[in-house]
Amino acid sequence: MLINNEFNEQKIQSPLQYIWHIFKGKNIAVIAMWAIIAMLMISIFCDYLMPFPHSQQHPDMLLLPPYWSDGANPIHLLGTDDLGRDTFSRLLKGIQLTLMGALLITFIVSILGVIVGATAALMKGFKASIMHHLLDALLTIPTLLTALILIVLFGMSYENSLIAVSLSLLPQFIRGIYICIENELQKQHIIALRLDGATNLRLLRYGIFPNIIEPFVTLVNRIFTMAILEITTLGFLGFGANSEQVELGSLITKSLELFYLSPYLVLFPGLAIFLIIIIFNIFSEGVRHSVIEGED
Amino acid sequence: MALLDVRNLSIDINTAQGKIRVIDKANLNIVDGSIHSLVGESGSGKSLIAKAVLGLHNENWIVTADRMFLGNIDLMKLSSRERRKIMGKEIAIIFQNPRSYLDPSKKIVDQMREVLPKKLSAKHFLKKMTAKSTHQQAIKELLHKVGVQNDRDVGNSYPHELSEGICQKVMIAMAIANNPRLLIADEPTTSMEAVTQAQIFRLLFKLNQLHNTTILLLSNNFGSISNLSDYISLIYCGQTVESGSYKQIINSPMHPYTQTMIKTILEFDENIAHKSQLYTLPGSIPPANQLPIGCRLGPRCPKAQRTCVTNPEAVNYKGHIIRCHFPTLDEK
Amino acid sequence: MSADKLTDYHLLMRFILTYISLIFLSGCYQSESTLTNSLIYCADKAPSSFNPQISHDIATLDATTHQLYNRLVKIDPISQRFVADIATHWKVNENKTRYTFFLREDVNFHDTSFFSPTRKLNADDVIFSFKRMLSTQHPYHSVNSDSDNYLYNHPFSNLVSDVVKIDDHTIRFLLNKPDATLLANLAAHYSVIHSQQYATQLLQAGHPEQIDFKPIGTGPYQFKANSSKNIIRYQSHKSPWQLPANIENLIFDITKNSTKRYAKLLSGECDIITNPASSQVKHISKNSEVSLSSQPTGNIALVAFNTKKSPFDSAINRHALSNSIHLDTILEAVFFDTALATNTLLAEHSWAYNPRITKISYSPAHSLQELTDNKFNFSQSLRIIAPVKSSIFNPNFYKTAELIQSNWLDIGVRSEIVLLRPSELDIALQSGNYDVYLTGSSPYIKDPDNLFRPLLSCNASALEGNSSYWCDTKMQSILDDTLLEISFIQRVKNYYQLQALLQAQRVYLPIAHLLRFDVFNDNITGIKIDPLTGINFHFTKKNEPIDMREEQ
Amino acid sequence: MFNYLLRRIYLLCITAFVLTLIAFTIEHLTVHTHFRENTFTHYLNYISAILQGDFGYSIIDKKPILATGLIAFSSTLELCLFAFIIACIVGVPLGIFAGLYRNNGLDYTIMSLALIGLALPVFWVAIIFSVLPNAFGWAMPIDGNISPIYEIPVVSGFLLIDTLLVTQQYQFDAFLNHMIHLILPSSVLAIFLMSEIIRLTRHAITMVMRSNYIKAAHTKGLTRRQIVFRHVLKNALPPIIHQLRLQLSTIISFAMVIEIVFSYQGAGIWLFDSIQQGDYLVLSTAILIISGFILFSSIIIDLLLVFISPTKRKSLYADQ
Repeated sequence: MLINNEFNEQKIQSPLQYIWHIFKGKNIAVIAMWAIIAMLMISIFCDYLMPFPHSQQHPDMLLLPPYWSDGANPIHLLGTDDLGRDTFSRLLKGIQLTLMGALLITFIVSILGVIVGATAALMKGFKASIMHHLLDALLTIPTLLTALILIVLFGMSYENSLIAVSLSLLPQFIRGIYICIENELQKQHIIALRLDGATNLRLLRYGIFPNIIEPFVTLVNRIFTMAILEITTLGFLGFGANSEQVELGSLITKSLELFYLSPYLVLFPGLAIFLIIIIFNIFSEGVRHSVIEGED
Repeated sequence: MALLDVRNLSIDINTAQGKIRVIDKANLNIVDGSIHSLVGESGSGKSLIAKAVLGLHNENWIVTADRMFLGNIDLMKLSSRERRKIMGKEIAIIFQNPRSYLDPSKKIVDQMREVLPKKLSAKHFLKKMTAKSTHQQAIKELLHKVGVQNDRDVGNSYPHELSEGICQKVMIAMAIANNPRLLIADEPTTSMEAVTQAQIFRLLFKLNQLHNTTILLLSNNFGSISNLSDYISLIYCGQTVESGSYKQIINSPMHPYTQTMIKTILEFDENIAHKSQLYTLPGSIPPANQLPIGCRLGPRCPKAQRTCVTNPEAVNYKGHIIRCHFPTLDEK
Repeated sequence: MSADKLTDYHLLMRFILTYISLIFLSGCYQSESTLTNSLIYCADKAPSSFNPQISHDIATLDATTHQLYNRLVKIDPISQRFVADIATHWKVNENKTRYTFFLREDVNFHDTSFFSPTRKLNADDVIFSFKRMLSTQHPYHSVNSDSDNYLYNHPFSNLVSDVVKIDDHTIRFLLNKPDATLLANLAAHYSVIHSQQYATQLLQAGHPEQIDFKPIGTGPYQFKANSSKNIIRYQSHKSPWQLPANIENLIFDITKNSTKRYAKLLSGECDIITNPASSQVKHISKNSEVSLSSQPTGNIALVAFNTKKSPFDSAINRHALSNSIHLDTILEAVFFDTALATNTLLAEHSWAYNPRITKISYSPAHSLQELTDNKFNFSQSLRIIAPVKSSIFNPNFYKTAELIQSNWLDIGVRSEIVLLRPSELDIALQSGNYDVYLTGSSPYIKDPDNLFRPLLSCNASALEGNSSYWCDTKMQSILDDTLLEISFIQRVKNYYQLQALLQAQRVYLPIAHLLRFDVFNDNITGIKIDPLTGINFHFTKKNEPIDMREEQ
Repeated sequence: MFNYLLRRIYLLCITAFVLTLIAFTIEHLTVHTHFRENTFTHYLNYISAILQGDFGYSIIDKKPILATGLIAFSSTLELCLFAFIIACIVGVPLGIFAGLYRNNGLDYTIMSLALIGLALPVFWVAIIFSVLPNAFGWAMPIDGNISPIYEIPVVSGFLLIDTLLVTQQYQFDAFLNHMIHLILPSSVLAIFLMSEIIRLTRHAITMVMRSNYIKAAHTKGLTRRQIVFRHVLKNALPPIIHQLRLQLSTIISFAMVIEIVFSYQGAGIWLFDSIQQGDYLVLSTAILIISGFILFSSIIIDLLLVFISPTKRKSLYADQ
C-alpha cells in the first residue's frame, strides 16, 4: 500500500549468490578456500615448482637438516634425505600424488554415488531390498579391509590403490545419499511435485538436489578426508606406491628408519597430510554453515 | 488489588539490522483472583511479554519497564536465583503444544515428582524411600484435581503415549502443584480439537473459581476466550491498544482494532448474505523490521489521521484504558 | 546465568585434575622380582630351525650354539687356541689321519616337558650327531634337509672317512687324507652334540622332524617353548654340568623392524638388541645409557659381475666400471660408515691377508676413456638385480643399486634396477640373465678356503655363491692344492698368489667388510659375542637397572 | 518387542548370507582359482565347512585360522574398548561444555581441538606417540600387548581376563603390565574417538537445549545443573549412540592400523603378516569375523537404544 522509499529495495538474490554472500562473511573459511586454491596450483604445477627433480641425488649433501637449524644448506629448503634427495621437492611431489589421487577418488565416488544412491532411493519393491541388503553387508566391512582385499586382488601399485580406495568408499557415500534422499522424499513439497506428475528426473533435479546441498557437502568432505587417510595408510603399509612413486604415506615409511637421525623426514609428510585434511575440513564447515544460514 | 502490575514495558532486540523495539510501552494490570486474557494476533508479541515477566529471556533482549511488580515483589531487581525461586512458586506457565513440553525420556510420575514442593520431594536416599508413598498420594490427588481419573496408568506412561489433551492436563497439574498465585496460559488450546478445548477452558475456569488462582490467558482467538475472562486487553504489534473489563470491551469497544476483532466473531443468528465477504482490516501485519512509527495500526486503521504518527497516550475511562487519538466514545 | 557458569568451570577443573593424577600413577609399575632373573634379547630374524647342522643363518647360531648345545672342542676367545669342551683332551697320530677324543662322564642332557633323559652323555650321542651328517643311510640324514644341500654335508663328507666308538667315553675320527682343518671344523657351530635317546624316542613316536624344532642339548639353557613365531623362551639347565647360568629365563623377542628394536631398547622392553640399523649406529654410540659392542665378522658385501655375458666378460670393462663407482658415498649413504671399507675379499684380521694389493681408485674420467677405447656399447642398458629384502651383507640393496646407477649414469652407462624376491632370485641366478648382482658372502669358519671356494671354484654353482660364473683353471688348481697342503707357510703363499690373480681379474668388486653390532643396557654384564658362532649368554648377569640403584 | 527382535534377526541372516557370498568370491578369486567343478557346489561345501567352524588352515603355522583369528580379534576389541572408555571419560564432558556454552570461547577451543583430532592421520600420530615416551624419559612400553617375560596361557583370548587368571604365579604384575602396554595405542585411538564423540555430543546437546521441554524445565525453577543432569543427558544419549554405531567400522580399521605401528598382536598385525606372506585364505576369514562382529554389535546397540529411549520404542510399535 504505502511504498515508503526510506527502506532500500531488497534485491532478490539467487540462492547460490545468497550462500556466497554469507560465505564471504566467514573469513576463516575464505582463508581456507584460498589455501585450497594455492594447494591445487602447487600440485598441478609441481613439476616446475620443484627446485630439484624428486629423485635426483646429491651425494655430497646427505641428511641435511632443514634451513632453520644449524648446519643446513639454504638451497635445500627442508634439508635432504639419506641419499641426498631434496626433501622439499619430494614433499611437493608427494602432495601432488596424494591430493590428486584423493580428488580423483572423491570425484568418481560422488558421481557414481549420486547415480546409484538416487536410483536406489527411487526404486521400489524387490530391487530396492536387494540393493539395501548388499549395501548393509558392504557397510559392515571396514573400509581399510575392503581396500586391502582389493589390493590383494589387483596387485600392489599406486593406481590399484586408488581404485581400491574408491571402491571401498563407494558404499559409504551411497548410504549417505540414500538417507538424504529418503528424508527428502517424505517432505510435502516432493509429494506436491509428484502430484503434478513430475518424472523421477525432474523430481530429482528440482525437488531433491537443491535441498540436499548441506548433507551433500558434509558427505563429500567426509569421503575426501577418508580418501586421503586411506591412500596414505595404504602407502604407509607398503601396499600402495612402490619404491618409485613418492606418495606421502610411503614417504613416511621410507624415512622411518632415519627417525633418530633426522626426525624431520617423518614429521613433514605427516604435517602435509594433516594440513590438506584440516584445510578441506574448515572450507567445507564454512560452506555447510553458510548453506544452513542461507536456508533459515 | 493488582497482582501483576506492568507499566510501560518495552523490549528491544538487537538483530543484524540493528535494534528493534518489539514491545512498545505495553502495560498490563492483572487483578488478583480474576481471569485476564491478553488477545492479539500471532506474532504480536504477547508470549514475549510473558517471557519478560518470567525473566526467561536470553542475553540480547533489553527489557525496560517503569514498574513491574508481582504483588509487592519488584521483578526487575530480582537476582537470577530469587527469580528462579519465584518461577517455581509464585508464577507458573503452560504452553501451546504440551506434548513437546514434557521430557520424552521420562515417565510422567517422575516429572511430576520434580515439581512437588521441596519438603515433599526429599533429597537424600533414605527419606526418598519413605517419601515415595506421600509423593504417590500427592500426584494422585493433583491428577484427580485436573480431571485425569486413571492416574496410575497415565503416571506410568511416557509423554508420546498420551493425547494432547491429557498432556495439557498434566502440564496444568504440574503448574498448580505449588498453587502459584499467577498461572500464565500461553495459547493452551490452539492445537487441540474443539471438545478438548472446551474441557481445558472449563478446567481453568474451575481452578480459578475453587482455588482463586489468577490466570493470564494469552490467545489469538477472540471468540473462544471472551466469554470466559473477567478482563480483556488487546495487543497489536507490541502495543497494548485497549484493556478493560469484559462488559466494557464487549459492549463499548472504543479502539478500531477492538471493533474489528468483535466483528470477526461470527454469531450465526445474524443473517449474513450468502458468500458475502467476512469483515477484515485491509493490508497485513508489517514485518518486524518495517514497523510504522507512532500508532502501529496507523496504515491499516480506517480512522487514521495525521496525528496518529505520534504515539497516543493511554487514557483511562473508569478502568477502560485505551490508547488511541480518536476513540469512538459513545455517550450512551 | 553467570553464577551457574562459575560452578561449571569448577566441574571442568575437577575433571582435568583427576586425569592428570591418573596418568602419573601409571608411571611407577616396574616390579622387582620378575625383572632381574629374566633377560630379553631382541633379535632381528627368527631362526630357521634349532639345529646349527642344517641351518647356518646367524639367527639360528645366536639361538642355539652357545645356549643349547656343546661341542667337542671350542676356541678360547682370548688365546684363540682350541680348549676342552665335552672332550676333556685329545690325541693325534703322527701323520694327522687319526684323532682320538676322551669325553667327560658327568654331562647330562636337558630335562624338559617333552623329553627327560635317563642316562648321561656318552660316545653313542657323539657318534649319532656326526654320523647324521656323514652317512646317507643314517635314519636322520635326510630329515629336515634337502639332500643336495651343498653346505649341509660339505664340511665333513670329504674330510672325515669314519667316526669310530672306542668305548663308552672315547671316540676316534679317521680322516681320508691329512687335513689341518679338523679341529677348526669341530669347534665350528655345526658340530654340536645331540641326544641319541631323544632321537630314538622321536623316531618311535613317528615325528623325527621334531628334533630340529624342539631341541635337546647339553648347553646352559634348555628350550622351554616357542609360543608364537616371534617369541622363543629358554630356561636355565635344571642339572647343569658346567657353571650354571645366572639368568633364570632367557627370552628371544623377534622384532623385524630395526627402528622398533632400538625404540624397545630405550623403553626397557629389550635388554639386548642385535643388528641395529646402520643409520642409527652413530646415534647409539652417542647415547650414554647403552653400550655398543662391534665385532669384525668375515662377512663381505660385494658386487658380482656376470663374466659369462658381455660386457663383463672382458677384464678391462670390469676394471673400468669398478673404478667409476664411488665407494665412499656407498659407505656413507648405505652403511653410514659402520662398515670397514676394503679392497680385497679377505678381511685384514685373517692370517692369509695379502697386504700388497693394488687399491681401487675412483677415477670416472679415466674409466670413461678406457670404456670408449674398448669400444664399449653405450646404448645397452645393464641389468642390476638385487634381493628385495635387506640381509646381513647389505642393509639396503636398493639404495646401493641407486647409487651405482647414478655413478654409471655420470659416465653415460645406462642401467636398470630389478628387485627380486628370493624365489625369483634363484631363477634369475640359474638362468644367468643379469649383468650385475649385488650380493655378499659370509664364511662360517676362519679358514680362507671357506670364503674363496664358493665364490671362485668351477664346481660351485651360481646358487652356492659363484654368481659371476667364474671358472679359471689356474685359480682352481691353487684352491685344490692349498686344501691338501700341510705346511702353513706354503698355504699362506698360495693364498697370496690367489688374491693377486683375483685383483688382476677383478671378478668381484668388494664394497665393505661388515661388523656385527650388539647394543645392551649398562646393567647387563658378561655377554660374549663370537662373530662366527653367535652370541653367548652363559655368563651374562643382569643387576638392577641403574636408576633404581641410585634411589636406594 | 519380540517381533522387532525377530525382524532384526531376519535382517541379520540376510546380511550374513551376503557376507559369506562376498567372502567366498574373494577366496575363490585369490586362493582356489584352479577349482574345476562349478562354483555353486564349491560354494555349498564352503558354507558347510564354515558352519562346522572349519575355516581352513594357514599355510604359515598350520594352525586353524578361526582360532588364531578370534584370539587376534579379541585383543583388537580390548584396544577399542579401552580407547572407548578413555574417549568417553574425556570426550563426553567436553562435548557437554561445548554444547552448553555455544559460540563462546570454550566452545570454539573445544571444537577446534575436535577438528584437529579428526584431521590427524592415525598412523603418523602412532609413530609420534611411540617415540614420545622415550623423548620425555618415561619407561613406557611401546610394543606388543604384554612383555614376553610373562607366559600367559590363552583361555578366553582376552588378555585382560587371562592375566587375571594367572595371578597366583605373577600376582597382578602381568595384568598391570598389559594395562601399561595398552595405554599408548589406546590413547592414539582415543584421540580420533574423542573428537568424534565431542562433535556428536555437542550436536546432540544443542538439539536438546533448543527443545521445548528444556524451556519448561526452566519455568519449573530447576537450576542449570539439575536441568543438564536430569533432562538433557538422558535425551542426548540415543542420537550419540546411534551415530557411534555407524562409525564402528572406521574405528576398527583405525585400530588395526595402530596395531601395525605398535605391533600390538591384534587382528591388524595378524592380517598384515599373513598378507605379507601370501596366506590369502586369512582374508575371507577376517571378513567373516570382523564384519560378523560389527553386524552383531549393531543389533545389540539397536536393542540397547530401544531400552534407553522410549521414543524409539514408539517408532517400534508404530511399525506393526
